Amino acid sequence: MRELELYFGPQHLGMVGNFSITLKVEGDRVVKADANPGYLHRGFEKLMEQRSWIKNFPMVCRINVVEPDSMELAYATAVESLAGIEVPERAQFIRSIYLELARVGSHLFGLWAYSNMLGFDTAAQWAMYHRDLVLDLFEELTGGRVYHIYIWPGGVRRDFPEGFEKRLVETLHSIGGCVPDYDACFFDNRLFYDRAAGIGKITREEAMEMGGTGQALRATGVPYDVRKIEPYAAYDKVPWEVPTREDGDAFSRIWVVRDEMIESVHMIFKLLDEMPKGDVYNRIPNPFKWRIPEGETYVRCESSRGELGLYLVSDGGDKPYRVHFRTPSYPHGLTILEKALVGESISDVGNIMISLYVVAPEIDR
Amino acid sequence: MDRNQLVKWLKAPAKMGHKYSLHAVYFCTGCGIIEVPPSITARWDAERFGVLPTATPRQANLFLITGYVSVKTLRAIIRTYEQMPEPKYTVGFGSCPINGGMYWDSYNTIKHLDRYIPIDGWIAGCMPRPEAIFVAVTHLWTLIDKDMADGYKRYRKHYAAYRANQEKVLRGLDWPPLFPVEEQ
Amino acid sequence: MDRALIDSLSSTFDALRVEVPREDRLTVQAPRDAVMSVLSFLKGRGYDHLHMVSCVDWMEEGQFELVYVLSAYGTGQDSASNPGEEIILKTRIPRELPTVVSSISLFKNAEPYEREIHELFGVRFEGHPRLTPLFLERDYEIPPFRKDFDTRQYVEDFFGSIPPVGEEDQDV
Amino acid sequence: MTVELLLGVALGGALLTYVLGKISPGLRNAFALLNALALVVMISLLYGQSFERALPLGFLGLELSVRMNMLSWFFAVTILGIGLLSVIYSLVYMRNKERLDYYYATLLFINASMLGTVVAGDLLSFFVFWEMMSWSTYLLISLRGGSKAIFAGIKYIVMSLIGSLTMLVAIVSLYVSFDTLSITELAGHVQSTTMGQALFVLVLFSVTFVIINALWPFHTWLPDAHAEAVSPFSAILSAVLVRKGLYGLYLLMYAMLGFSMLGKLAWGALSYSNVLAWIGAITIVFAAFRALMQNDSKRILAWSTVGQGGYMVLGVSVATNLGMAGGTFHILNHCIYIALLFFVAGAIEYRTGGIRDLDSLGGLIKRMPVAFVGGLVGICGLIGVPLTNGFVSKWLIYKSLVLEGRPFLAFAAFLGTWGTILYGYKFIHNIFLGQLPDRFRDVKGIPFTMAVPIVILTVLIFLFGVLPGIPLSVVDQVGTYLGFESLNVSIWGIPSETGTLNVVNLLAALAVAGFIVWLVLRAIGRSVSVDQDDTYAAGAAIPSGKYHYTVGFYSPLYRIVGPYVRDFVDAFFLKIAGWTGSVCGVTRKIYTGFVGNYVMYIILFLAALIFVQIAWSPW
Amino acid sequence: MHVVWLFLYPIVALVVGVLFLGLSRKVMARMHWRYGPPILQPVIDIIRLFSQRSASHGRLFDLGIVLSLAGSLIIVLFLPFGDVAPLSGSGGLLVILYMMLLGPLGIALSAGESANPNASIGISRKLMLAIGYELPLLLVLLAFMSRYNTISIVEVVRLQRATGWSIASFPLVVSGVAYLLILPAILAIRPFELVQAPQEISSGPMVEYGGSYLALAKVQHALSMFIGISLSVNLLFGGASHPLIFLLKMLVILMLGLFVNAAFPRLRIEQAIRYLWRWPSLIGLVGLVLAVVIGR
Repeated sequence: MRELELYFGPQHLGMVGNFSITLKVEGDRVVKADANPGYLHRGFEKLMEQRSWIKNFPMVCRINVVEPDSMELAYATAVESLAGIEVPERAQFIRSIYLELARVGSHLFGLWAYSNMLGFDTAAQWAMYHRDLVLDLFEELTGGRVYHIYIWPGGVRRDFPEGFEKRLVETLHSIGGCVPDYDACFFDNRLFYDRAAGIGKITREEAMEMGGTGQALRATGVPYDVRKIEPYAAYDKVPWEVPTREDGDAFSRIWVVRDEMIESVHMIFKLLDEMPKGDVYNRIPNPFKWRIPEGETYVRCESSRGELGLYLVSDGGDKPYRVHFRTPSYPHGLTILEKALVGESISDVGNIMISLYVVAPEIDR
Repeated sequence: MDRNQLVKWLKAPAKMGHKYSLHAVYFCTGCGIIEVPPSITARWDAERFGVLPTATPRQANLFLITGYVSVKTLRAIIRTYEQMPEPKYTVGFGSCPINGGMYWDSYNTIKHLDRYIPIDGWIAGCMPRPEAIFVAVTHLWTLIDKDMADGYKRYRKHYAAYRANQEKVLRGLDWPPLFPVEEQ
Repeated sequence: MDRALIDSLSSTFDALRVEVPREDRLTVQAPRDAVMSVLSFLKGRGYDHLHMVSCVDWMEEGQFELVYVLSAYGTGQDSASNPGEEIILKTRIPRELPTVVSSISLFKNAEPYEREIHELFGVRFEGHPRLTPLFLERDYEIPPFRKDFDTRQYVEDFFGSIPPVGEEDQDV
Repeated sequence: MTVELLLGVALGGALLTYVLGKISPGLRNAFALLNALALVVMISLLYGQSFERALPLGFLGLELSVRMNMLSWFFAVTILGIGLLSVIYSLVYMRNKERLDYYYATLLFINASMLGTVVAGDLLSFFVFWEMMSWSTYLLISLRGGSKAIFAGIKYIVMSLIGSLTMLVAIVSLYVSFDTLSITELAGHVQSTTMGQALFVLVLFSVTFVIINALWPFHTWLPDAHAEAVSPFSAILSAVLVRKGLYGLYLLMYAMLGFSMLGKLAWGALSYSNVLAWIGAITIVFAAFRALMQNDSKRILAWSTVGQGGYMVLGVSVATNLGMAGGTFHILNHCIYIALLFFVAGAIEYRTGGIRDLDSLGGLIKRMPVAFVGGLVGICGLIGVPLTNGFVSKWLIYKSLVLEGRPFLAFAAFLGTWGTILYGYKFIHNIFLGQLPDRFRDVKGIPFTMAVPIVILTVLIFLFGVLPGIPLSVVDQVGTYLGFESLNVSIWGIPSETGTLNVVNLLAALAVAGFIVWLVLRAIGRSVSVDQDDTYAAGAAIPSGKYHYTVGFYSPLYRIVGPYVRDFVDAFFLKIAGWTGSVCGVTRKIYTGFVGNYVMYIILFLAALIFVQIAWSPW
Repeated sequence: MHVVWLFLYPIVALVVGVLFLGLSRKVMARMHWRYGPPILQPVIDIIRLFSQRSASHGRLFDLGIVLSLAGSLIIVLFLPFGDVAPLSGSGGLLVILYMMLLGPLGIALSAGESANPNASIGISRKLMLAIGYELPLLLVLLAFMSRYNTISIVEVVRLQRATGWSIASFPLVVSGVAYLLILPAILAIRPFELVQAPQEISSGPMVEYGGSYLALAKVQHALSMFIGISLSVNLLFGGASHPLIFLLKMLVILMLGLFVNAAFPRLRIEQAIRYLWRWPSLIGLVGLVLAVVIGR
């Protein structure tokens, strides 16, 4: 009996991100899966210890390229909580809108990756096109397509430009108008159901045991969302729902993603309606001489892939003493994925990985 | 197709074929990969230029190194590059492979990628926009036209030096040399 | 924060320092030997979500500080725990002989965290099934996340020593 | 040249080999080889002759006779040809093994007895040779020893004995009715017999022949026997011995009963040939899927033998000249490629230290190119790839089935072919292609004497595939002997209105196209040779020795068809055997083996008799 | 004329196949809201591939691909293209069915030699898919053969001139439907594009092909597409008396296939076999029974 070892990634068309899974295979079944991260390890947390508080803002967003904004938020909140800076209410609303927009963009990227994985080019191309429309909004708002560096301690970098709200609503309407098309073509497609239902199934207990959050947990029926349980920014100002599904398989996870996207768009509309006028940032001390009092904090927020946490320690100096991100993909990609892959077919390795929304750079950091 | 093009096609079909059929090996080396999907999909559609991602290095002739290269990735990059059939072109995408970029002081990322594999062109910026990929592609066309995209020849010529650098960083490679290494 | 939890924590364990820095947060400083029992106590009280295991290098004091962040999923019927609260459990271990018992038996997702801390700080976790390298390809003399590892010096020494190749025909 | 001499040489050679072996092994080998060679030469001298002659020795007043005709000659040639190759192959393959005198003698003896069955002119000598063949085969199957081989041997001999007994009953019944056992005479008498007796004889004989031909549901002895026998003998077993069943069917259906009688024995769709055809069809499909599930190189081939038997039966039972030619030609083809494949599997086994598990091999093409070419060509023949011999015979069978309006049978045949493609490729891939494991890096090529039969058979497959006219003319003579219309055969194929076959055109087209493509590849393409380790592994170096997809090669398909293709028949037979065993256990308790007990039984029995006589005085 | 066609026809098939490849890329791009590559892009790709220095894994690696392409080239000669059918006198449907095996067999041998499990998995999928669609396909072909009582495809086409298209004639319409249901599997387009499945097994059998090998494999792919479509035109849609009309019919079928291709993801191999052995086979069986019963 000869053992077969297959490498799924890093150089693999089904691999989104620089990540590798070593599969032990018997027939077309995975017997054992070993996640092999580290292809993107840059020692971020070490590098951040070498840079001053404010210089870390361009750094921190680069941890996760798919959705850099939640990283910015986590760092900004942590710094604010250590330095005791208040954020104006309008800035809170803008942050929420900005984060939800980022969530839509990130989910569209995930949808591209997922449908591309299944060989579903048409839906994939649409999703990527719509994500680009979202990126255009970001570009207008912040000047950057991918990395925005928009959230700032004490608020956001700038207010919405003239007419931005109108264009935002128009763009979201044009994307939302395509939801029936997506449904007809992808989500309600019988073959999508056949490919995804029952695949990579994890039960609620397993998900909780292994630290699952985000869609991985919500697809098992737990309405666990940091935006609800520990609201930050303006998420407690408007009513909204946490979409869940019960089955815990790839199909449920992707449907949760779809529902979340729609919910996000609705939330943006509600936030826009409620948005107060006023300043968008509070002044902070001279950033080049900024020292933050000694202390530690742990903040968390809900990124598009799950719960993002940041443990930040200051020794009273001009640089962080220790930064440690708890990224959602970390348990998903290293613990849950290894479990979920066992016993599945080789065809479904990428399917499961992308349905768990494993993003490699935030694992490696 | 105008007349000039036709003449070029007849004169050097191989060169023209390489120009208009740049198949990039799909390798998400770094965060630059985030701009590759937009550029190959509906908005920008790189297939207009004949640029397509391929599944394996054997089928490709363009290696787009998208972003920072960690030491672990470098091994995979060298392996992938060596498996590509000649002629092959490499383009470094983003600031990080050029000189380390914002990770200039990271202990785990490669600072100058061209010390390990030959690079035919760079796209600077963090993050370069998808248009930059097309600029790079058109620039590569002129380089190919002038026979200046000769990275693979340089690799062959200086293989011993490249291999020495690679082995130094990676503490040995687990495959035999691509070309016979001669004493210099 | 639930008062009863704080009381029962300090009554069950002796050498704990419990602080409430914020209304929804509890910081517990425990000795190394008590970590597992405190963790299992907290898990029994409904704090079943291990956010992360982190490590801070307090070089001047010659100690590593291991940090466990816990909260509740809030799905258990009997638990009064609020998912919005976090408990930060900390323990200090000597820098010279950094060993601690692995918490995998309680929380499965502690496995990669402990692997990472082992790799980046050199802390040994007893009972961990695979303390193999997770991220790094090269091995470094000092684990790179320790404060005495100077990454800028390392970069200058190591990457600076690699010569450019084929400079002479670059300008053709 | 006479048949008596032929038989005498064959039988005497077998005995003499044994004796010579006691003197010197080299002498024995040389003599065995010479004997086999001499037999081949003698049988080729007998080509085209047709006679029947009584033997000088009688038995219980019955006249024994031998005969020679096209049918006998056709079968005799396959027997002796494969016998010769098998002896050549054995010279190295069996070296350093034990009990070689016994092996060679039995091998030649089996050949002689098989020859006897096909040249026997009466049913008695047919039966005697048949029994000789069965018993000596049993001896050779169990030659290796070990529980598996013994079990396989017993399985074979039990089924074979059942077959012999039914045949004996049929023979006795015929003798009682017609007072003769000569086949030619019987053929005349049978036409006048009652339907009942004809059916009785037909069914009894068929059971025998179906068992030895390993058709479903009597196939169960074959996979075990073929897998456990030594490879040169597996080749004989699979190539010629099994086909004695078809010889019997030919004899029975066409030489003895004839069309008119067969026609009378039909009730609507339930005719003898229909039933036989459906048995063949079931055998094809079932065996194809069973073979697909196997992981042992020889077991795959054994199951393919079962399946190919189905094709022959299909061809024979269609009873047109086309189908008949297809079936008969397929016997020849099958005997060529299956012997080749068993030789190849044996060579692999020989060089790798007895490994037959397809999950553990790989990459041997680099070490054993001759075996690879042989294996590939053999598998192509088995599948029936155009330009190999299997294609022509299968084409004939399909065509006759389609044109005779039996599309469902044709469907089964086609489906079996696709199953054959799957397991054939698995055989090639898992043994020869893929990554060469480290422990086989130093494996040597095939020894010369083992390569000779492989090369000869490989060449024959191509020769008969490209110029099917050569063997088809012989096959056609067999057909005409059995009373079929002569087939329109040209050297390159079969011209006809309803669909022609022209293999030479095919060959020419393929050769020209291949040459042009090859030229293009050579002239325009440039390539560098790379090592097997330099292959894509997602950007990593390949895991040494762990990079070959062998285990569960068709596992998705196994999961789908697996539950349906379990060998129910085998399980059923084994259960019966188990019951019989327990019944025998009870008997053994009674028959303890002590003389005292037997004496007591006899006394008790006599006492009972006396008591009955005294009490009721019935006699 | 006959001899000229003997050499011209494969070239025509090759050109048409490659153009179809380019056309399908363009059409697919338009369905994706993209501009799409030039129609001649496959030609450019092939020229590029031929000028690359490819890696060869041994003699069988070369011979397999040559066998595959040569096999595909000569099947074309057996298929009527309009009125042209140079070699159809040397064998009929049965020969075509068997020759269609040479293409995959060649690729299988060549890819197997490359010692890459991805390739092997691809091949095993290919063969399993083949046995998946062969089952209904055989039922369909046998229905045709029984109905027209011939195994010559030229006869089938000729008889359709008299009776109308098979797909429009009564008992064969059932078989025709079954055939159309399995056509995507024969053409290896989505949802049955699981042999190459680049996202799963890195393009399967093609994984080690580069340079001229990949070029030949692409040409072979184009040819097999031509063969699949041309077979269906001949069997179902009455062939054609003029090559141009024949091409037009092929184009229509290609477009139909592309719509299916754009609308579905790829199936797992197990699901594909289950699908193929369920409805298409059942319909094919009904069609065969009808053809046998009514044909009498």
